Amino acid sequence: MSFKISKPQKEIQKAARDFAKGEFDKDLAFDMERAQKFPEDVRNKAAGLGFIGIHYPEEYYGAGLGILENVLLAEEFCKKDSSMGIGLMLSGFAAECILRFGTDSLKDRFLSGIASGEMLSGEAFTESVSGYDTGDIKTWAQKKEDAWIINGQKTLVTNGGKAGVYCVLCRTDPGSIGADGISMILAEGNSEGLLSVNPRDKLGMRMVSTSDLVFNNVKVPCSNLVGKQGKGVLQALAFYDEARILLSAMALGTARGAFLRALDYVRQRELFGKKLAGFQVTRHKLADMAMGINIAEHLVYEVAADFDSGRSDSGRIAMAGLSACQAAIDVSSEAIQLLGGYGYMAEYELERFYRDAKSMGIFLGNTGMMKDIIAKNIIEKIK
Amino acid sequence: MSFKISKPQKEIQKAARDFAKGEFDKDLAFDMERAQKFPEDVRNKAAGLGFIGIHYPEEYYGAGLGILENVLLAEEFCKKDSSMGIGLMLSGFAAECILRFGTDSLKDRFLSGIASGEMLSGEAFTESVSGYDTGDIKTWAQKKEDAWIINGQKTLVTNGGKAGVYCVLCRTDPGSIGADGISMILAEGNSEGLLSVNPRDKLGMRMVSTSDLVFNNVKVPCSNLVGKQGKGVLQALAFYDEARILLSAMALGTARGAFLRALDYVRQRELFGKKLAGFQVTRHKLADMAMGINIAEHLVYEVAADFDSGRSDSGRIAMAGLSACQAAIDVSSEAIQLLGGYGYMAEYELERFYRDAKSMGIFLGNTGMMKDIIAKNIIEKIK
Amino acid sequence: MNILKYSEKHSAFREKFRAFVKKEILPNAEKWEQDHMVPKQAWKKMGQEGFLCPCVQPEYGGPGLDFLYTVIIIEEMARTRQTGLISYLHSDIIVPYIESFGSEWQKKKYLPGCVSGDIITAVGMTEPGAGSDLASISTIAVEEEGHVIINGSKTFISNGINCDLLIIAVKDPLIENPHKAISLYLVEDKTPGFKKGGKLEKMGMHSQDTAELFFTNCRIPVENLLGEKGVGFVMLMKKLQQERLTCSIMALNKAEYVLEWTIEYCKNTQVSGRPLSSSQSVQFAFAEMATEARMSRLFVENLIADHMEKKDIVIETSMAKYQTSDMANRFANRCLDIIGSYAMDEQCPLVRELRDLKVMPIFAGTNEIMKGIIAKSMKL
Amino acid sequence: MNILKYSEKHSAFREKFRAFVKKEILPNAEKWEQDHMVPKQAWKKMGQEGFLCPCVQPEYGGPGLDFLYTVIIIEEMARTRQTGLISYLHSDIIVPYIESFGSEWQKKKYLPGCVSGDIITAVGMTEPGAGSDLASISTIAVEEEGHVIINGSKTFISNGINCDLLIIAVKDPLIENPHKAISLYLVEDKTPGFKKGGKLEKMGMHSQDTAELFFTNCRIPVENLLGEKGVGFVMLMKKLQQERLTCSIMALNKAEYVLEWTIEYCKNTQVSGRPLSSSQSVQFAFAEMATEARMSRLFVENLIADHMEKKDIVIETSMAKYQTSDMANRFANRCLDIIGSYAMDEQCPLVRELRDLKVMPIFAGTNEIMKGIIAKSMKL
Repeated sequence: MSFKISKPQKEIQKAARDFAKGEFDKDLAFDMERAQKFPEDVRNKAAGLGFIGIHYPEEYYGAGLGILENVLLAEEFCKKDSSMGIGLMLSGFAAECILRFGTDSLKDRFLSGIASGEMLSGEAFTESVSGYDTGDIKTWAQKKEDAWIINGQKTLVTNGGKAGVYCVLCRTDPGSIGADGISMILAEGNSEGLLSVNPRDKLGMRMVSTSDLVFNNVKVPCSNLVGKQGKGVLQALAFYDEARILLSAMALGTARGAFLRALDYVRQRELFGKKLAGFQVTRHKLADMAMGINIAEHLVYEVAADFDSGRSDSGRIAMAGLSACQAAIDVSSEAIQLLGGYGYMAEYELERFYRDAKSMGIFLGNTGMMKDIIAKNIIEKIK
Repeated sequence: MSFKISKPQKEIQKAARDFAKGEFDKDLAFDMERAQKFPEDVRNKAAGLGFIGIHYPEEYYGAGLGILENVLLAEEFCKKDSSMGIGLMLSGFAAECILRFGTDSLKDRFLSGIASGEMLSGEAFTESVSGYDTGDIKTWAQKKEDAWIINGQKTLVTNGGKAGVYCVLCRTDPGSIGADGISMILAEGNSEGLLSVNPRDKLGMRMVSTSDLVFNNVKVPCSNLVGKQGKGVLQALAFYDEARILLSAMALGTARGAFLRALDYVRQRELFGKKLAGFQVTRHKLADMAMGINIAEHLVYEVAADFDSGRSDSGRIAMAGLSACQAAIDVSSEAIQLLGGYGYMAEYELERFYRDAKSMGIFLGNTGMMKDIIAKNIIEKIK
Repeated sequence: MNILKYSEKHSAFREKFRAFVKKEILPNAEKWEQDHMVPKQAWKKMGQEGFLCPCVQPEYGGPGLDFLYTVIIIEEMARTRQTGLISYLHSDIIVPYIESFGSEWQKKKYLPGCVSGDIITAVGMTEPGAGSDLASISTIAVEEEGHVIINGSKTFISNGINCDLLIIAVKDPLIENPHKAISLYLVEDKTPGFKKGGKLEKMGMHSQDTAELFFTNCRIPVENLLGEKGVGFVMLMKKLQQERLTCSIMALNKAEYVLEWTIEYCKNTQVSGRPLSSSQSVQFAFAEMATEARMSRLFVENLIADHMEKKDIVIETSMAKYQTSDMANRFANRCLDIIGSYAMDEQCPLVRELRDLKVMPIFAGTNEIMKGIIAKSMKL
Repeated sequence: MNILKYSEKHSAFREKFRAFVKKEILPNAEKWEQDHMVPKQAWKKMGQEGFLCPCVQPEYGGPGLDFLYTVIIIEEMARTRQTGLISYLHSDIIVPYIESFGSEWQKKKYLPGCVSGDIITAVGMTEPGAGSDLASISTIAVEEEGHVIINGSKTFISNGINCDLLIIAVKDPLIENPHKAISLYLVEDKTPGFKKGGKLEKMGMHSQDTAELFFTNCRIPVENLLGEKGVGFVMLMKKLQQERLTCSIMALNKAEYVLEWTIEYCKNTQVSGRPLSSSQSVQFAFAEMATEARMSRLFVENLIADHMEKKDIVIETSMAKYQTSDMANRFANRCLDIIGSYAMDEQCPLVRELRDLKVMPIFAGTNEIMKGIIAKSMKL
């Protein structure tokens, strides 16, 4: 078996590699990452070449391909530069909610803009510091004639303050508690009464903005409802699964990028008159790193291909996410150690890969949450 | 992608499962394992059903199938009973040397006998306590007319004292040192001058015998040379790769068997008025166990399928071996802990799975050796 | 800095015990392992030479020594390749119940025998349905005309076959609150209605006679009540500190033994003309294990000192019990991996250690129970 | 058992230093982090209040206190959310070279300024081509007419910008044996030919001014030779014990701080109406980390006591350096994972700790060097 990507997939991979090589400038990345900005011309070029929304249908400027192709892009981009790759791949964060559950009209209005690089999207889901508590939602949307009036406050919104459209979880059934009675409604970034506050200074993933959003009588058309009324949490959970696949691929690419940099270094650097790569302990570290990457690769590609075949298993996705994020953290951490003092210096990029890796591990949902998901699946499924 | 086995493969898997269910009696396994014996009638039945040498050509009583099919058998058998599975799957240990490098006449003489359950085979390679030092060989074979005269001593021979044929590494070039000048020659178990000594009392894998062999002017026909003269070590290394795939599958099955037993227990057992499976820490342990198994499955199936496609990569095989053996050790160890006092009792089988798992980890070649192999492959291959 | 202040007398005692081990234990260890039993005679010899119950006071026939003598015996016992002559269970875990909570009559009757080795003790807590959760035991005791009638069964009882005297935890079926329903009683061997089951087949600790015990209308005199009625839980709680500490001392010394043996083996075993210990990864493994063992020893010794000063270190001993037993198992696994093929062979001393050590994170309160206790103390 | 015997004077000193931290350091920490620099004034305040070089003898302007005062300062400094005012590097790693090996003239000239904060010190060992392998440095010093001419460069120098006085390791190009070719010299700031490079951009320790230093025909008087010529290696070796110990104290306290902060956060942060700390897996994580931190503290405190008794514990401090710095990094990673999304935010104190701690397994000899040293001592 051995996962063999097809020829067209290989071409996509190569195109991504070439693009990253040509456009991801190390100094630019360094400056932008510190400034917590993404170079918009890189995004525009990427969009022009079709690298954003490759999994959207062609009528919305996508390429009609699968998550697996998107995974290959994410991996290549993050391998070259974790921060740039993350920034680019999260351009259309949460737009999959529209893709999977939205009406054609919503798809046409928003997916096209995202794929063409004109707008970003983000999720306005959580109201809790934990980042993942979708049940405990107080933001609510009241139906008045042809519009929803949204009031409330969201926290930790990806692309917060930058996105053209947010996918908002709102309580639409006033009497409901918990996950029931919550719906997903789109709000455009420039809506009146919508304010981005408290932009975060982050550990990693710094080319993507994160902020809170305040909704003060934000009025959006009724047609902005995504999917079914009252099913917002279920849709959000399905989206998390899909998002975790992409995140795993970004982490996998980050791990690979860190590994190659470390490998390059230990082959050249000498210690006590011997190449670092000649020490058994160094070699065993390389073996561990390579094995972590190999494992993550298998798990990530599998869940991506499964998703494309209409099979999606939250437990396996959580395993892929855990293994890829752990590989990214471990490999970049060990790479820093192998480079010694240089590893700690920003110039050698690895400290940035490590910060990005650790941030992705948190963004994915922490280890405890992932293990809860895995265990739930096991105990429910295995007879 | 997701590794999907074919329908015929599924049938083989099911046949193996049914066979194990019907023949692997728990009490029998307990008694035989203590006595360090394998129930020969089980072997005969297995052979009769074609479960031994499934990867041999049909003309030698095989099924003409691949390693992957053999891997499926190993997994199913060891899942039901690690000790029985190991005993059965190692019936033809090292016969792959004949299969891959031997003449048709040798294949006919020996593979048929192994596949029909009439004889066992074993490797007489190492002379060192480390178990894997194939270069440091002193046993030598001198050509006299139409025969090889073998003198020397081998240690840690699998199926030692029981096998009908041994694959012996001998120095055939008297002036050579190290790995050069060593050839692979078959010696039948009942050869004059061949003595099995020092049978081992082992930690695990106890249904397979292990002993030393003494060669005192053992005379075998010249045609017993396997493969090329002087290429014995290379052939042995290729065999180790193939053997490690099978061993990984046995470990994977052992991990699965331990996992299912633990899952079963924690679903039923109560502690402080609550099912053990309801405690978060238990659930996270199950998640870790399942993830280890999932990882091993991916890596093991891949190297098996790769082998069948004519691609064999020692580094990836070492990774599969490490991950599978580690999964077997960790899962069976944690399973014992979950069962508490019962886990330590022989009756609950898990202590046996754990001993078998740990023994397989050592038999595979220790972690340091596996990492050396992985690192060598990385440093030589990745540009 | 040396935490424990061993005197010359202590050192002399250690030398004497080492000589005893060499003469009386090591030559018999293999046989005991094969027999799945230690003969009672071996216990008696331990007692005759003064190696049982070092802390029992002279008025009850004991030598009245300090806890360091106990430490010395456990440390040396950890290196005897057998676990059946499990003297620390008898001397430092079970007998202290009698000395602390027993009536004068009970102490006079039983302690001298415990010291001399004529009485081997066991403790019956665990039941088929109740391991870590003592509150759920179902062996019951009912008073009837000056006697107590016990019905039920116990399992995983160390010294289960050899025991001459058993401390048993039972429940009063009339009391609802399980924490107030448990009492401890002393049951002598051969009491009618007290039946010993067969030896249980275990992964390791083969020389240890672990058994099930059955009670069918077993009548014992009311005088055999240990301490007060209904305070079984409290008595058990009071003794947990020493139980966990002695287990920690054993596990620590086992871990050290495993590491030391492996280092020696790797120094002296050549492969391709180089000792196994010349490999850098093996050296780092030893450096890491040596560091952990060093820290663990310091921790345990500090607890010994605190325990001797009668400080409340029940949380710290819970930490030590989990850490040492976990470490010992990790060391055994890692060392077996390091040494290569010899690690499959029962001749290799580490193999027996691997089998024996596997139960240490389970017994005397599982390590999960320990972590729960530590967490509870943090008021999370 | 308390290993370290703090007197009331020590406690009063700690209180005084805590007040200083609260008034002079904490309010400025954010600014220093942003500036990638601590103003010299802050060092002077430390000196004026008697918090620099507590162990320097009174005849050289110091307070002549015992090593526990150093411990107190490091412990409190570990909780200041800044690493730029890296006083233990100055007070306990660099200045001791001058006090131990300096000539009377050097000591009189420099030590009072080191104590008062008028002289900030740095040490120049590492070079672009030589990190852990000091023997391969290529900065050379040649004597010429009563002067010494230094050429070469150093990198990763802490206090590289702020330093008023540098101890530099140089090689005599005429001596072949690298172990006999290395000497130490004192170089004052503003010496012609001594140029400071720009601040290096690092992952963390942002308030720390790490820099490259360049020497182009830098002339210093021969009197600036520290100790004897060619014995640089020996002098360095003699000071490694205290260097590793102080690093261990810092790493241990950082680890404890990370754990304590996380426990408090999880107790006080509710998700779905339950505190984060009510999750069993979180509780077990805390129990495990608390156990390791407890053991590590005991180990380090024991080493402090031994160090104060001038025992040779260079191997043990190597163990502690690797264990504490490794532990601190593991804790930071695990705790960030536990707390959830807030862990991505630079406002979360753990984030800075994660970034700052990452260098601890690298500096002062990588942890791999430490393990090599430990292994060597085991004669494998």
